[in-house]
Amino acid sequence: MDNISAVIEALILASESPLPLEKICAVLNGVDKTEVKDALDKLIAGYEERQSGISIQEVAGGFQFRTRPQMAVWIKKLKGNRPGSLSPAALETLAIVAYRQPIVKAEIESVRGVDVSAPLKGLLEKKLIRIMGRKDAPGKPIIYGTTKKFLEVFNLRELADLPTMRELTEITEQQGMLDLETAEEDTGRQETVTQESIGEQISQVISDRFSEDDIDP
Amino acid sequence: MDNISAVIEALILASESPLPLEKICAVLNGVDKTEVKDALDKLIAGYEERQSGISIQEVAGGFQFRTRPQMAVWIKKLKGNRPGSLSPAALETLAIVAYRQPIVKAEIESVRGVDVSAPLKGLLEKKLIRIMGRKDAPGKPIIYGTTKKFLEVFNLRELADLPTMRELTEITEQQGMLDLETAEEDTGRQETVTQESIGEQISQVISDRFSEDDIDP
Amino acid sequence: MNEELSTDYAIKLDIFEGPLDLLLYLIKKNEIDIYNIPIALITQQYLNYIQMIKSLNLDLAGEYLVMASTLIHIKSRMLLPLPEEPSEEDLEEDPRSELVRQLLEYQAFKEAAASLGQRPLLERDVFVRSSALPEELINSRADDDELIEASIFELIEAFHNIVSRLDNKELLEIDLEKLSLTDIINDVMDRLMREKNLTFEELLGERKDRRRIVYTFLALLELIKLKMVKAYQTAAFGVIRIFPAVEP
Repeated sequence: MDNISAVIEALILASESPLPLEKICAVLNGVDKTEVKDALDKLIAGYEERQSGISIQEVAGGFQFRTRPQMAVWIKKLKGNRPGSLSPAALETLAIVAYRQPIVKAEIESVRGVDVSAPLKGLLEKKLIRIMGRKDAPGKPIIYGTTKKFLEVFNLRELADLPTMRELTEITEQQGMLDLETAEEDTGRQETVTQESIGEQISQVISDRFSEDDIDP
Repeated sequence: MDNISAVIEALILASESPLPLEKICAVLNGVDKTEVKDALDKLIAGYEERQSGISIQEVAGGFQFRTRPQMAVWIKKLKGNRPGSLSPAALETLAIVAYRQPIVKAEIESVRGVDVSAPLKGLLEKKLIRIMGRKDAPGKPIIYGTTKKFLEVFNLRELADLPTMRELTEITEQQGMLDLETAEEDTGRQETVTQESIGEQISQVISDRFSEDDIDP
Repeated sequence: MNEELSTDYAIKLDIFEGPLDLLLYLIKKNEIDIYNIPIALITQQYLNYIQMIKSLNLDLAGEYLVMASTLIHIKSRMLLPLPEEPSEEDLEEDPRSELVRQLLEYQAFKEAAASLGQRPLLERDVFVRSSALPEELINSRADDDELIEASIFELIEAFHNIVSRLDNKELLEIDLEKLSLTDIINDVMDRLMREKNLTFEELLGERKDRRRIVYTFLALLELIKLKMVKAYQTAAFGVIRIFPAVEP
């Protein structure tokens, strides 16, 4: 047999989508799985050591050649800047679907506090989310979940790779901390807000937000 | 600037077609052409020396990553049963069968406005649709319906999980405020369809509470 | 202010993702403890913002008004004096707690969304091979048991495309009832193909709940209407046997 590493390298390049270890083993049948994994690890390490512009990354349950993030600026020069990045609304909707799936539209809306028809549609079209079925509840609402493409696009090995949401676990714990004593103090402070300060604030809001948007195109 | 070789490597991987030297130079503008050529040659030599399974080859006036010819046998094994995608004609035909089954060919054709022999045959071969029987009408036309495999492929528990046209318009257009109206209309329709089962249905809906385990991710 | 300037301003004002986002902004702006929101202050600022949007004749999503009324409601409840000896229930029921829960939850997801957006995104930060290899150019059709990659969304879209090409409104009348009926029809036809003929009882099998009975009956009516099956009876009130209309 040829050098296992070389075969794995070729298979990964030739594969249309991230190539699972199991598939590599299936192709190389007869070779021990740990041996395959060793060869793969060595291969990956080789690209790291050489500080190559490309690397083998584990995404969506498989291995794939990807360019390094530092190369993005050069590749953009080659391909031109392409539109189609996600809006904040789409990203928020996607985050809720990703962490809460399976989830129905009404639940997403109760978290975001706004109608999510438009971002949902966009995410479906981009194949980042998919219809998983229907909920057995009045109206049989559609259940949404993320796709494999979601993992590929966001460079995730699997859903468990999503960063944990620290804040969410704290919510339930800290709920008891609300106390009523503040009610009085509250009414007192009301007078301090003046009409003028609001105008100034709004313009502040605008400049704050606008500069934020500038950073993330 | 990053290591020129690394940038070239990334550019070649990301390029949609074999990447000409001139294009690389254009991206790396300011870098001397001979310097670019040197870096590229070194890069190519590196893949040779390592006896890597992939190599950078000059084809059609540009450079491209390709697997080595000796790897062809392995890649064939990998691609043996690669997923095939459905043509738009097949998808449309399948959609009509799914929503309108049981259905005969003439009815599908009257909806699509064209002959559907080829997509029907393809769908039968892919085992997404099947022959359910024959209609007792002139010519005894064949009746088509979807298969279990159809449900599997589209991740549906049952046909009732298919989104309705109303939900479809909600997804593809933007609906929003009409929700209340449709909800009323909905109950109205249910009554006319199965008067007897309505009580049963409501209690079913209440008792069969949604459980996450029901939905296969 | 000329026309161009005012529309520019309008666009910039549309910067919040919804009422919760606006509230979070106000909380941050005022350096308020989210667990102890001075509701009067926040309500005031929130209403001022809405007023501002309205005075600029901008569209204000209905959700903003719903939140405004929620805030006013909470504020009025906060102003009610506590009973002399507040029960445990009174103490637990801070009128703000639901809002705080919502805000925290929304904030957490907003952060999650931001961290998702900062990941190395495909086609933005990282790229995969996008040119076709020689073997991909040869269209290798595989065996007939090949996998199929398509999503329901593609399927519905395909159907939607067809429907939108037609004037036939009747085609739009596809609802859940028809579809679950279709499941039963499929089932009935399957069993008839296998067993040649069956009684209604046999068709029902083990599952004899009311819903099932009604649906099976409706399925039979539909199949008879479509001339796909025939029903025979040996005598009046005798057992009804169902046959495929045409021998397979």
